[in-house]
Amino acid sequence: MTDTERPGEDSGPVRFMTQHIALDYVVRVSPLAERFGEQLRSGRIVGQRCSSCGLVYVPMRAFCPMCTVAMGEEDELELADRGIVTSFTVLTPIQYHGQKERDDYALASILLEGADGTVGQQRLTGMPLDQIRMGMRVEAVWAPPEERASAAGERGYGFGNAIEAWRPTGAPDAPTAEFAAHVL
Amino acid sequence: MRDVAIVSFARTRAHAGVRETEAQLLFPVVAGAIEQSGIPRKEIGFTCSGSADYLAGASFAFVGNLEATGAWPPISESHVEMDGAWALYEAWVRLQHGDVDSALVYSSGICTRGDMREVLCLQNDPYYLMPLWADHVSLAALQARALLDTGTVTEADLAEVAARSRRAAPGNPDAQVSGDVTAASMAAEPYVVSPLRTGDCAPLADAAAAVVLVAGDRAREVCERPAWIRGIDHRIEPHYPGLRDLTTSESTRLAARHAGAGDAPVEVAEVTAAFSHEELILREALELGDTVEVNPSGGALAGHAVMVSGLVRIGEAFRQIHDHGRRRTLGHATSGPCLQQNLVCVLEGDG
Amino acid sequence: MAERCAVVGVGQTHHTKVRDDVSLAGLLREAGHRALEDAEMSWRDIDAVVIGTAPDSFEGVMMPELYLADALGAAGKPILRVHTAGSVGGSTAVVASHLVQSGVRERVLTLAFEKQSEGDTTWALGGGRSGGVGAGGYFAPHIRAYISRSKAPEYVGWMVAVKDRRNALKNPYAHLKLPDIDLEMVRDSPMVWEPVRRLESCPASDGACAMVLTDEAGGDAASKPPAWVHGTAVRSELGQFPGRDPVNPRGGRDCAADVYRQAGITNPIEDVDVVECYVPFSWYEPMWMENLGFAGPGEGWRLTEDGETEIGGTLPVNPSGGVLSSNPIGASGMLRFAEAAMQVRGTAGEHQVDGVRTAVGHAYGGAAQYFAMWVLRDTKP
Amino acid sequence: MCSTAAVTSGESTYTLELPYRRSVGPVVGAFLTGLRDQQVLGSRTAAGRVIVPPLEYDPDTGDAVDDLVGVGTSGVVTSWAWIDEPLRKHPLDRPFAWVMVQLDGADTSLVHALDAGTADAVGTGMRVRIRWADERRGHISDIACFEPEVDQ
Repeated sequence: MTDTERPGEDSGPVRFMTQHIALDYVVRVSPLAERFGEQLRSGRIVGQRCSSCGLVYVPMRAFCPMCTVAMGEEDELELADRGIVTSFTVLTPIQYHGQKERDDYALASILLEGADGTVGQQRLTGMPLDQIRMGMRVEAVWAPPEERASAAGERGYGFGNAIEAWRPTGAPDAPTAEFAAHVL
Repeated sequence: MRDVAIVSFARTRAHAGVRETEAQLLFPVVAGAIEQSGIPRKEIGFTCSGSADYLAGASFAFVGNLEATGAWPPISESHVEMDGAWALYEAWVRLQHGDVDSALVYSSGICTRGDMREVLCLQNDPYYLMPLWADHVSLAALQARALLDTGTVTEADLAEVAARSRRAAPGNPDAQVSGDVTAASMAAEPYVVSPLRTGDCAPLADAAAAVVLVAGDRAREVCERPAWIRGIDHRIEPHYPGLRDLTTSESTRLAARHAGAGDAPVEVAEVTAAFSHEELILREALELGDTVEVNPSGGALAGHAVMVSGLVRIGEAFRQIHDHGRRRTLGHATSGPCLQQNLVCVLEGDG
Repeated sequence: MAERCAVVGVGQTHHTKVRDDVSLAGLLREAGHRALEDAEMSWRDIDAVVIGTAPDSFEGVMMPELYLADALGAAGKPILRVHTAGSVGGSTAVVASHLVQSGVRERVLTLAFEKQSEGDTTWALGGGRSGGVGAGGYFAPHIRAYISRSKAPEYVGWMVAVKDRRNALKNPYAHLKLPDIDLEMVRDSPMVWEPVRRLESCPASDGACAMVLTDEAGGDAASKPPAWVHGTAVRSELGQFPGRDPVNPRGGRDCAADVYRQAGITNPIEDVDVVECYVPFSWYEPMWMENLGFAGPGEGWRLTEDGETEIGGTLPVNPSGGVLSSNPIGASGMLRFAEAAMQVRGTAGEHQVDGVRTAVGHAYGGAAQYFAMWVLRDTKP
Repeated sequence: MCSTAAVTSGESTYTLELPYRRSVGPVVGAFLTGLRDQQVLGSRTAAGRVIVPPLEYDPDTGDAVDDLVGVGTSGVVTSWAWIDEPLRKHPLDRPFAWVMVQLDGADTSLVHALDAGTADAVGTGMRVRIRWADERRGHISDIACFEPEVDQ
């Protein structure tokens, strides 16, 4: 199917019609995401500790969804740009309309040092795909400061384009007990 | 039917250009409705929400909104891709079972991120209407013209509705637009799509709203003046506008009858009219006499939050009973092009 | 609860990659018509319609209940549209059953559909952006965690894939028909989202499913045996929070506990005769066996390995061929619920399990965070 | 496909762009095929009501309908709405009227655009006819628009 395909057929009974729907949306970055993004641009990963349950969230959220307690600047803390691969997958990208990925690549859930929840869908680099392990210790590969442009969301996959990928630190793998409860 | 009452209502102010996420918009509203209800959050037996993915332009947009409820431990919950008024209906049905006594209903929409005159075209049938990009204002204008052609309504009547909605709104701090405007000034405004002028078309707003429903005696225990749902019903009509008599609203009439709206006089009706002429059609279909106060909140014409307005109308009808001591009020919600689908909820206070 | 609820009609379309012969309305009407025919009713006999489908962007029709209202005979009637992500087909049926059990409606038609071929679901899920990982890419890390945790042998995933495709050969409506399916074929299929291979994952299908639900009087009057609803439950949990266990999510456990309590099920593996559960990737069979209480933690895969989940085993799972064989996303959950009804009513044809008295239908969605279940029996509650 | 451009601080726009290929089924298909051949088909319900554009069901009852009948290519305006400034996706790029047209032989109205120059030239009850697109391929836009039936 291409953008230029004609809507219908020239002869015989009409069986299909094509429609190209394009809708414009304004993306407004929330004040919280903007703060988080600013910190990322300066090379810092900031999380928040819920004053009620004590859990540390990253990226930042406006409130602890478990306690439904608001979190603010007073709850912020800086986190290391190192962590543990708690689980991962190697993808063979499906060549759907608009897909730009061509080669296999790895996505991991990463538990940052000092955080209680993982950050999902993080790219891994600097190692053969068949040598990725659960428990592997990794560190952030930061994009050059001038390229840390797009804003991070407060949900989901978090770091915008400030962190390109994560590479192994070479330190011994973490024991399973350290991360088994953190698939997410 | 089991007696079920609205015991609390919270909403954001209607305004355009919200920067927060929907979950952030919802968080204080949900918390407010729960706190006001006196029911501890963890005791709420059922939760139901209404929203639409296409407002946000993202699939599964509603999933993130769950955060505002604090869904841990896991909750018994459902979601309708409809205005929150229909979420309230589903929750009311759920409370009829008797095994749970309270329900949270919430709704959110940030419609100003997209162009609703394009986005809402996707509600039209995909073969005949959607490819023409017949936008919702244009379709509403076709309905308005059909109404004017009956000779029972004039453009001046439309202007009067537009002006009255804005004049009513100063009493409502949550309204988006308000002011001491006259029908003459409304009638002098330019057409958006003739015969609808600027003032005849509701300004679009971002908003969130929440209510808590409680069944039986518990409602009286937690709330000084609960608003009992005496009847609630909704009906739909064939989709394509050319199939319908656009000068009336048969589905509203049916929903009102099944909700028992005519069993006793209502004092106040909050109806979802996003265009002036819709209020006139709805007044007739709901058989609202001249003594009925319509949209004291300013209605949707003072700020229309797509996917939220219907629940807000029911919430405002609740306020009339809870805050203002009214005896019997009515809330109305609508969905689809030219008032295709309509819901009527009749509320009553004690004594 | 005020009223008993009976399933008196079940219908579905043939599920396939592209149903290029029907409109959206035509697809739904085909399933609806079959359900009504099964119930010996017409569109006019129905009081209310409840419809479910996954994201509107899959077909590019916003709130399609509006366009579909008159196609479903709903003019002048109430119609509700449910959306709870992948579990939607199940939760839609639950809402329909509630309309009956509450005493609000007597005869409800419920339908769910997806016409995946109309658009591009991976693209739509990715929000129209490059780099969308699809559902497989999202769930693969969870599956890896399960395998690591349970120490299950790799071939268990292949076994599920083979079993469900063999079952599908007995189901005239199933999409994937792989007569030569065996462990080697699955093993040799390409790895897509490691550790998930192509043949361990579901197809993309066009299809619809419908059911007619009635009150007790309707069930008593039905000329074919009804399936009686003994319990329904839904649960939702946050998609992401510290310490969340998506491998064995609490929402699923709570949902199962709730529905079993309603149905008086105390020992699921003994008390349940057949399960239709939502297995879009083969490893979800053992994962859900544990989550739904049919096996202890880390033990679910042994049911598969021992052949207990095959037709003829202790607990046949997905005799229809399941989601692994047909996946019209929005309808996939309702198909599980409908297949449970067919098993109880004895109308499942070649994939009928002998002597079914109690059946469970299950669906899940989102980040394994939305759950819907029901329990049906051949006798009244 | 997805463009992201900075607008102001904290704001950007993106375009959700999705292609669809819809199978139209026998009744919608017959209608679209008819348009390609400059014919308009309606569906006749058991009650004798002729629906244009046609549906594969009776909208009032849900009963299946497969009786297709030809209707006229001219008809009467049953409602209209004037657009002074067309939106970018509207069918005409100059001022036009949205119209509901009950084609001769039909019992319902078709929604489309009317090219009439000025609002003064439009009124309920006026007769209009289809202006066919030069290039037709089985699509609702094979009707380019309606035009007043008087010879201009």
